[in-house]
Amino acid sequence: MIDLIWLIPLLPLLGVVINTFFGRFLSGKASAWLATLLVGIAAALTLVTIFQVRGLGEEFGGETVTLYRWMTAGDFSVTLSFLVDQLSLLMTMVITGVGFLIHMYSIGYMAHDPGIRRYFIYLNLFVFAMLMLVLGDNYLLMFLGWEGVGLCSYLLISFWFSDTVNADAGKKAFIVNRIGDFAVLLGIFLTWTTFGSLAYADIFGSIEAVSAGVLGLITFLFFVGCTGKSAQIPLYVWLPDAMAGPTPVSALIHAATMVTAGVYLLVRSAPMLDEAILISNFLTRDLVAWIGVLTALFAATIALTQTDIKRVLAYSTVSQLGYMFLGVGTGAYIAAIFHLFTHAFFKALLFLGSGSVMHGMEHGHHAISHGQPAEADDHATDEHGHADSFDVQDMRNMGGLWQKMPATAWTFLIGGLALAGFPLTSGFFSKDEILTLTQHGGYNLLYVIGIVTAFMTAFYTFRQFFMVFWGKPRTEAAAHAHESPSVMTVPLMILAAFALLAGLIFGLPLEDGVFHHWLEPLLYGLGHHEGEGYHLPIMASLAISSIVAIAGIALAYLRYGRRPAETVGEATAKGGLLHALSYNKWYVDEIYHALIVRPYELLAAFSARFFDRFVIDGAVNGVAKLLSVGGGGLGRLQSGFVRSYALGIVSGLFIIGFVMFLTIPNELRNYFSQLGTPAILTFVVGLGLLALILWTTLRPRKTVEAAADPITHTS
Amino acid sequence: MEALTTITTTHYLILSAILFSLGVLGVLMRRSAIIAFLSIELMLNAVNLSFVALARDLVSLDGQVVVFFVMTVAAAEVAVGLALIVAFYRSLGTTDIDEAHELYG
Amino acid sequence: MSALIFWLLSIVAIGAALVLIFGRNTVHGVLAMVVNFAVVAVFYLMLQAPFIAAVQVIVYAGAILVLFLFVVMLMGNDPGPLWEHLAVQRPAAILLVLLLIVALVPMMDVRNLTGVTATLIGPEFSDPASLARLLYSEYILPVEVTALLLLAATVGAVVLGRRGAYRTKREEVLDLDEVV
Amino acid sequence: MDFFTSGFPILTVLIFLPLVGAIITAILPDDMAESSALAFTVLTALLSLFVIFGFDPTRADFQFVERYNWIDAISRQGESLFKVEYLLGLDGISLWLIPLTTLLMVLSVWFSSDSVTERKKEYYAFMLLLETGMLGVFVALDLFLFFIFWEIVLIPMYFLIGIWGGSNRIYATMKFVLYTMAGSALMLAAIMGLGMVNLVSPSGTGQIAFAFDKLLPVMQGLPQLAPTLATLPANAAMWFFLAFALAFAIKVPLFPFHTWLPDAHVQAPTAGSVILAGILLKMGTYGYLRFALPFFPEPARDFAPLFALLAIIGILYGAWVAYAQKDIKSLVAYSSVSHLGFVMLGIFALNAQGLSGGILQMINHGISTGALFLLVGMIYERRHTRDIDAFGGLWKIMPIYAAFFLITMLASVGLPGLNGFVGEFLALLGAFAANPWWALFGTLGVVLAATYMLRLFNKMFFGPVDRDENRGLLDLTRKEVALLVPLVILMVLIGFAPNLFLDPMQPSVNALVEIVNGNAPSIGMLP
Repeated sequence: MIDLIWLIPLLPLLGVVINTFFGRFLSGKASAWLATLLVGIAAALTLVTIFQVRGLGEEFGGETVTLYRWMTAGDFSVTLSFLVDQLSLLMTMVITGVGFLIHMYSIGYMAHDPGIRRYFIYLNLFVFAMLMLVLGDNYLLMFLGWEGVGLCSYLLISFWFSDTVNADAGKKAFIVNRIGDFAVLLGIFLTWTTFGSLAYADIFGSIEAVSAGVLGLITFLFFVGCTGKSAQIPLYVWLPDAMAGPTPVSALIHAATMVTAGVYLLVRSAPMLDEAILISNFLTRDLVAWIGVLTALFAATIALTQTDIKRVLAYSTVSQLGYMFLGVGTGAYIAAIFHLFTHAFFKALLFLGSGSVMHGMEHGHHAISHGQPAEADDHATDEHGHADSFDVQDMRNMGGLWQKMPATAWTFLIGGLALAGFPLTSGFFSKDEILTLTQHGGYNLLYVIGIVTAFMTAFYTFRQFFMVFWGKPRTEAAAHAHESPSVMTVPLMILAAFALLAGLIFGLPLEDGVFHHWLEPLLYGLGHHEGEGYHLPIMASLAISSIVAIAGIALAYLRYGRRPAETVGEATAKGGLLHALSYNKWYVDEIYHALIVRPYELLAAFSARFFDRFVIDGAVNGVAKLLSVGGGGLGRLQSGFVRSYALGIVSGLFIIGFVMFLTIPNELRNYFSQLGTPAILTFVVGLGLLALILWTTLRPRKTVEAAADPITHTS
Repeated sequence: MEALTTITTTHYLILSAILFSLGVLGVLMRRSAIIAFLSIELMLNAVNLSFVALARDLVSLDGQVVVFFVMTVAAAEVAVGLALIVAFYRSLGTTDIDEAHELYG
Repeated sequence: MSALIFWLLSIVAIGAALVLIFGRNTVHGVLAMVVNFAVVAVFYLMLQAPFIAAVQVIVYAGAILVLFLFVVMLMGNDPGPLWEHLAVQRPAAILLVLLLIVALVPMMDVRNLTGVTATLIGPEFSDPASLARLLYSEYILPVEVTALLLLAATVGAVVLGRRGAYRTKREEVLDLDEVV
Repeated sequence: MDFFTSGFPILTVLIFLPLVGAIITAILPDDMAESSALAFTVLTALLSLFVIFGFDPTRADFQFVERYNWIDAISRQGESLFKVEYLLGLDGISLWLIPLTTLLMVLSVWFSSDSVTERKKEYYAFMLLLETGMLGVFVALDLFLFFIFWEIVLIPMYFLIGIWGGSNRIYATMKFVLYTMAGSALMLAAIMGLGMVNLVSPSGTGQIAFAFDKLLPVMQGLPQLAPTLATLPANAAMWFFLAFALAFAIKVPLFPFHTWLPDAHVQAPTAGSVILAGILLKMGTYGYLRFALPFFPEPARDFAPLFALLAIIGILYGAWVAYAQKDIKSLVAYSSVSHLGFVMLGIFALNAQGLSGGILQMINHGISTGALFLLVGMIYERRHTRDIDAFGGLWKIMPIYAAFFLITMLASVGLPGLNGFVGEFLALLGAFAANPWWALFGTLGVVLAATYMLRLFNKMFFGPVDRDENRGLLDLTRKEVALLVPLVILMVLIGFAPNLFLDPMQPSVNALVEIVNGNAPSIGMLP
């Protein structure tokens, strides 16, 4: 199956082509099922390939399947070829696996939306681009996927484009991603100029020959790209706004797959990352670790006070990605990938859960406002831009949904536990492994920050859980909400099973479970090194993580669970400065707008309106005007008076005489100079010039007043 | 003192230079067409004088031949010139050259 | 003796030229030119160019100036307003001519021009016969051309002089049918 | 393929077929004009296909060469003093410009069949004459002949914009023609200069000649020869280079000389804009590749940083000025300034990747901007306005139009997988190899490109349908779809299989790189 690897990305592409060109002949539902089926087959193929590779045992180092020569110019050459190895297969499994579940869930979720075919075309295109990203065997093919997913996230975020808020959110996502891609592009250029090739095999084969500084620069550029794609500190601003897209999109793209592309890129370039030194002793990996942990902390603080159900999860994703980068930064590559793996499942679960909650709330809302059962109307206006501005996503309007939507509630609880890192859940194992390895690597400060963030994660997760499911419904809509159809709850259950058991199946025994053996051959000997200083025993760090998680849940219960707020007003937290800061996302968006967007628009307006038109164009038109004015001026020189022309002729005589005198060869000159004493000649020269000045300045103006009319002699 | 008594070619040349310059002055200053035309004749004459002086000086008749041609040309010129002046007069009613200044700009 | 004549006559010549330039009356100007041409004729004689002197007197003084007189008679003597509206003309002209004199005179030293010192030559130098022989041997082409030129000039003068060939602007404006 | 070795003058026929077409169209009655013009353009397009298939991608020298004496002044002693040759030839660099020209001509003639109503005959006659001029520029190898075609192109363009243009067309067309003429006047002087140098130079052919192969060896020796000659200034090569460079810079347009482009585009009729952006701008960059670089390698290397800087300014400046535009066409015009900035950056990287990227980007820009102008023309036919704010929510009303606009926009923004990316990537890669800072700022242009294109797309296609004039718009007709499909196919084809286009270029590009680096061309350029 390995050499048929190209089938896997081809299937979603096939879906796109069929639905685009022959979509008219299929009903909305049919094209949806077609798209889901194709991704399902791709998932199955991946599974088969994985087992085949496991069969080959440890020494399977990855195989390249080349299709054709993509781009050659001079000595630069790149082929369109796929790399089949443990890492790429794992990522493919995540993409196609989670992707399949989300496709199925979307059939139910988007059932009533008229643009359903367009939605599934984009979703398939996204899966295709993501597969190209992970399966590509060189950085350029990876980049093709990298920008492809950027495009799909733009299209999907602004899916309900009739509302400008969504369109702008999509545009913001695309442009911020593009800034990241700018850095990746530069990284690719630098890679090619240093290594002479872009294929991973060639590059990682000749790492030693290259100086650590250059490697540092390459990895730094790639990391800047990753902060764009995986929403880390400087370039994370697009992810929270990306919630404007349909919820399954948020689940698939902004939780499970696309945002993990950054982590994949760094882990893929692990050989480079290990040797990369930024400045003297500050490694690129240190930068990655610090940015990761700071992002985790920062995003967690914002998530604490958000009221929109999806924004909490968005900031939680940014935070969990921070953990993954922390893992990469401290060299715990396998742990980071493991966390990526588990996070994909439980975060997708939480997003789909919240989607199901919103779905229920809508039906509840419709039930009361129109008095008749919720008929299929345009989904677009439902979820956003409500005519009567009832925000289905606002947790303050929810409450007590436990009884109304038991299945969603239970799966949401499991997802929450995993996210919070409740002992034995998948999140617990993966997050704890990163924290322990961080501590073992000697990064104690990072460990402490990590633990604090874990506590906050547990708190806001269960704050969300209690606000949504606990207590009594705070609004009529919540009272009338009811469970989503099975096509949506079944994927929830599957994901919930994964969220619970993934840790146990793959994680145990710690650090050499199934997962680690799978990735070992690829990442062998890379990354993790035992830092000096005190090493927490494994069991101790496990205990600390559990305590922190449970404490967070308990605090959330105390605050939100025991006496759940009865009314919406009560639910809106009244907080001081800190609360305002957190709720308004530390005003980062406003700062970016003021520092970057506004000056750029002013510059654009200035150069377009003023500089281009008056300065450059002005210069061009100025030259034209100059010529016409000059012509006019010279014209006036012809005064019409014959005698002034005669005067001109005589003074011209002197000027020419003077010029000839200057230019005649010297032996003739001294011949002439004998004629008259030199004094006379200089006198002549002087007067000649005077004549010129006299003639041109004082030439007769045309105003000949009071001259009698020559013919009739009358004035 | 000897320059005063023996007249050399240079004297004639200087005289012709002076006459020539006066001719130029006449052309530049006077507004009457006839006077200007006469000044031109004067200038031509001055040149003839210098030709003859140099012809004598270089003992070659070519100078005089040239003068002969200059004279014929001058005659032709006067004929046409005067006809023009008459036409000018008939057209503009005056011989003042400054009146004809429509051709400007 | 001849030096005295030269100085006297040159003063007369220059005086006549000045009369022409600064005289108010056109007729006085023409008469002054007659005197000037006569003096120059004498100079030609002194320079042993008798034929040229004769031609000068007959052609220049006789024909051309008489023609001028006719024209002056025809047009009457209207000096017109002496007031000079071309402000710059008069001073500039005087200045330039002074400049011209100052520039030309020092250059007229014949020794430098011809590189040969002036020598007096014998009377037979320029009798009309030798001049005619030269004229019709070497310069035959120019002679023919000037003949043609003279023909053209006469035809030109006749055409320009004809009356009524065109209605001058003056006639249109005053609607004169009878030409002045 | 004996057809080509049989000496059939394919290039001559290719150039003058449109001319014949122009004459016939002018003769035929008005209503026949459009069909005859279409027939001739399609015929020329087919002929250009012959050229592509007959082209041998392995040879670096010129192919399909035709060489006849045109002006030959023989002195009494029998040796020719002044010789202008009718010299045509095609190599890797100019290969793809031919089909691009003929394709865009077919599309623009077909498009204007319903948008141009009055004075049809003249319109199509001028279009065909324009095609002759353009094709001539790309195949002429004698400087004199090149200059003639270079000027011929201006005349029809002047009338096309002048008669069928928008409201302020006289100013725009006057500015366009005079601006280009000013530049080419300098070039004419330089051409004459080169002719003289050929006369004087020992390695020349002792006559005033302008043929490419005669001048090339002379140019190699010029920097050493110039100081020895009294008549030429010591750095004559530099001055000649600058004269050529200025004429081409105005045409490209390079940064400071670009102000004529937006005016010309806004006032030009749709078909005129397609040709103006698609092909006329490429004459400038082609000029650098064919004449400025090979003839003056040393000055080219010395001035490469300056031109790279101007290119980068062009990229960034074009981008943010485009961001602030209100009229779609001027936005696309400034985007052309930005895109051609990439081409120039690629060219003046002076290495194989940069040059290949630059040449490919010329083709890509022709395709994507040609498509963009067709799209703008289509919406203009419906709404008769180009003001961006007049549109909103078009996706819901004209989904097919929106889909085509989306693909074209993505191609011009340089999304990997479409044509724009390949050209820009190679150009920037070459620039990076030449000087990393160039590539740094050049790549910034890629980000800015996204800003103005997305702003345009979101404003036109997303958002609520707030204006009722937009409500009634009907989607693309079959003809309009047929117009855009070939371009979209090319976009995807170049995106995924650029080697089809890159491989034939390589030998000529390598030869050019060799010459520019100062060593004489290893192969004889012309038979």
